[in-house]
Amino acid sequence: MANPFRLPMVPRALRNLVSRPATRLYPTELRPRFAGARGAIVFDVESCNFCMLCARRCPAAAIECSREDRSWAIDQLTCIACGVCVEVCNKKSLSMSAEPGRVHTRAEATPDGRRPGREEWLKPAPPPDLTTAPVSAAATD
Amino acid sequence: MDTTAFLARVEEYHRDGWRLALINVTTVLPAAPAAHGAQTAVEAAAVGAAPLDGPGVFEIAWGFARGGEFKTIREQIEQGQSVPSISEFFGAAFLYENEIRELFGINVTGMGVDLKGQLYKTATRVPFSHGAVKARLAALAASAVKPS
Amino acid sequence: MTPAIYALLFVLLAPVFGGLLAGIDRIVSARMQGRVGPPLLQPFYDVGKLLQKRTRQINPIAEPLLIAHLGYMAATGALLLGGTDLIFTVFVYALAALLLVLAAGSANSPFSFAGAERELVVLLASEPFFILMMVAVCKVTAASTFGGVLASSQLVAVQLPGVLLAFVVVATIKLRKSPFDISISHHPHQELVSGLTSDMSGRLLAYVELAHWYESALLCAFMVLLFNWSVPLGLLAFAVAYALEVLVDNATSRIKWQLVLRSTWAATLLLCGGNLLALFVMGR
Amino acid sequence: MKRTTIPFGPQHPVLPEPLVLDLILEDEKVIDAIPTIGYIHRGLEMMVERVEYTEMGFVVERICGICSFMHGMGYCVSLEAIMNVEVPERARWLRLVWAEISRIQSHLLWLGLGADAFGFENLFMHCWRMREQILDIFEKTTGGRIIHSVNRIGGVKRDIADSELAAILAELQELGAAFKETARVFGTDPSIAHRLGGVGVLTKADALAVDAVGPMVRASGIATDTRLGGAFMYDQIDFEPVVETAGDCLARVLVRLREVDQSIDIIRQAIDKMPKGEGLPIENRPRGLPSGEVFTRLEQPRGEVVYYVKANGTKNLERFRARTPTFANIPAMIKLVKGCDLADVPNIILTIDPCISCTER
Repeated sequence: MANPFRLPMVPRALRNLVSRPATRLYPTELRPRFAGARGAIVFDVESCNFCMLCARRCPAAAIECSREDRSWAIDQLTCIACGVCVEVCNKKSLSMSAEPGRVHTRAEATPDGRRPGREEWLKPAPPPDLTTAPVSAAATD
Repeated sequence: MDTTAFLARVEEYHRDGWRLALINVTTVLPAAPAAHGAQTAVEAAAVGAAPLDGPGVFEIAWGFARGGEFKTIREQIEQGQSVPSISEFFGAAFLYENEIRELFGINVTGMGVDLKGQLYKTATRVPFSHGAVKARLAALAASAVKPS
Repeated sequence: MTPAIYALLFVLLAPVFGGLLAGIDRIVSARMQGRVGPPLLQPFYDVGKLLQKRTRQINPIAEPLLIAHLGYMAATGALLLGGTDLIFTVFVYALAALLLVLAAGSANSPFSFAGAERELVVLLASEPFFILMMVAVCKVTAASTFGGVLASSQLVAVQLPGVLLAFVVVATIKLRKSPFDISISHHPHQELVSGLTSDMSGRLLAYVELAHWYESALLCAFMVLLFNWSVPLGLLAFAVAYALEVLVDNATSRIKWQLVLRSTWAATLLLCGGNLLALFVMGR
Repeated sequence: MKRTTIPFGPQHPVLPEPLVLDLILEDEKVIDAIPTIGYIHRGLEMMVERVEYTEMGFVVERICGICSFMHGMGYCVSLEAIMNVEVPERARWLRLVWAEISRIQSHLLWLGLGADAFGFENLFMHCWRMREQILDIFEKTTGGRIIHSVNRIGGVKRDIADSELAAILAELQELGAAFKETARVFGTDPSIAHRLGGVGVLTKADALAVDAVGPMVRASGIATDTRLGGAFMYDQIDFEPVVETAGDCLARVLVRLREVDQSIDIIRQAIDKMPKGEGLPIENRPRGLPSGEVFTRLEQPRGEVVYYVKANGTKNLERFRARTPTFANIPAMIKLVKGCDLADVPNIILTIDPCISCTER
């Protein structure tokens, strides 16, 4: 055995003792996220045309989209934030936020079996096109 | 397969300083699913392409590496046939051989270390035997929506 | 004040002392590692939480054994300060430690059992020293009780520098510090999971922790024996020794039991024995 | 003598990895070890049936959280070979840089875990503290700390600006200087020498006989390194594989210590040789569907990984398989564990740097 009294970690330990700790008191003290970090998927229902490309290409099958119902849903706990959906979206309805998504807990699960972290949108059908609709119908509105 | 010729080739690799990189098994699908107009194996099963009809065939590839080079010895065997162990030449072969026996049901004769079926803990016994794969594809086909 | 009051004070205050010491230890250790560390009172929160938790017992005999372990550990300190013979106190101390081994061995689990076996090894490593130390202290002060040693005109540490050094080495075992923390360590990341306490949960673990606090206070009292002229001086010496232990804990890995035995016996024989021999030769 | 069977894993605090080993003991001596695979099997390889080949890379990356970059890269490289895609040069250099950064990350993580296994908490904290800086570099450049998702068939998704590359290099070199102190602790601390020196010796002959890979064989005096094959721009890098001869646990630690320095040097050379400038192409996306098969080999931090990819002209691959370095090192591990002390088992197992997520996919 080498000299048992030569402990190379001692200087480092003593230096640490008098310098500032490297950790922070998470979660009360947070580090700012870097720009371009992949946090969580943000969806804008207004611009979506329900082409379903995102749902089809999602490797985690986290997105559900229906053209008929004009509905869009994401399971944030299944989402792997790979960014494929953001890339394939033609309407730019999807974007990646640098901030991580909310923390979801099992307590959010509702008795109807909805998973925590599931976010849903429904877009009402557009109003009838006024240029082709009968004038009287528009007037009564 | 010709066992003697195979072992002679393996011995040659061993002598020439090659290292066993892996033993890889693939199920040989007699008909490519694409031939049935299906895009995926699941779709193929759904349209009844049944790629696993007939005797199950496996392709076994013994992969050897030396520096940046990589070579394989390939053999096709039918389900139920045996292959000889190469652990005499390559010590690590026993792990791959136990693996292919437990997962694909390929008999390996003369294994260096026989783990007696304890290497993998699987829900289905021999999960990649032709019977098991066929049953899985049939189940998938039953649950899949048939393409219009 | 009578010795009985000292004994009572030990039983009441030693856990506070031991808990605070553990709190300071955790903060200092964290800082040495570059971490912020927990609040000072964290050990008390931990024990409070353990007491509230559901306790699962592998073997129902463990609980009475651990209560006895806690009781004997408190009794050791009480007997020491209460004026009992020093060597007798050391035997009670060994009994307390043995009860923990029995409790760990009672759980039919390989980790716990191996931990118990290793604890026997460290007992074997430390007990000869404590007996020798008390013999030495009794010899130089010509007294056999705590009060008697404190009243002696001889400063023990000056007479027994070798014993003092060996004490610092052996106390590493008792304080569960690296490199000698083979049977149980403060954080459960070792080859034996958590060693001795692997199969203890809830209030059982709280008993072990409380007993450890008593043990820390007891070791402090031993240090006071060595610096018998002044109690504050003894406390200061203990603080210095403890700081050294924390530093070494943060600068070494855990060694194997064979080396634990060899190094502690070497310390006992060379430092402690050599010291006694020197005294003998010099004819005191 | 009494024989006991100790279940080592799947949940053993000393190993964050759910390795399953049944250790047969006589007192504290190990006489046999029986491995079991499958505790955390997730069926990632079979996902080729559902996930299209274009997105499968993101699944492959998730085989493991430590070598995730290399897994993603291995997948993309395999598909590029099948589809005959010419990857732009800058993208190939960027991949090399990220691959080496992840090697540093992996080694720092491992060194910390190793320190923790032999009870050196402070050293563990230090290694992980440095690793945190590496993770920050990853988050800055790829958007993810662990799972990077920058590889795509035909190139990479993100470029790193030249100024940022220089900053990264400066940061890495600073880290390398600070790492010297930590490396000295590993190399000279007497208690570490006691725990690791002479423990679990894999002789050169044994290392060859059990076909071990990566730092495991390099610590036994064999200079093999898949990077020497020259693929993925390594032919333009000047480096020698790190070799130690003792073959014990300490030698395996020393190999990884030196590989950290080596990787920093490789990154320096890569940044030096990379074509510079704004807007250089980093992607050449393939058209059509893949058809064919390929074996791809890469040098991961833990050793050589082999991928087998078979495509049949559809959107979904027919077979994807990864033979991970840990799998290749299991025979060596079993060989070493037999006959050692129980106290040495964690160190021996850890020094092969087991990754069970990789092995069980």
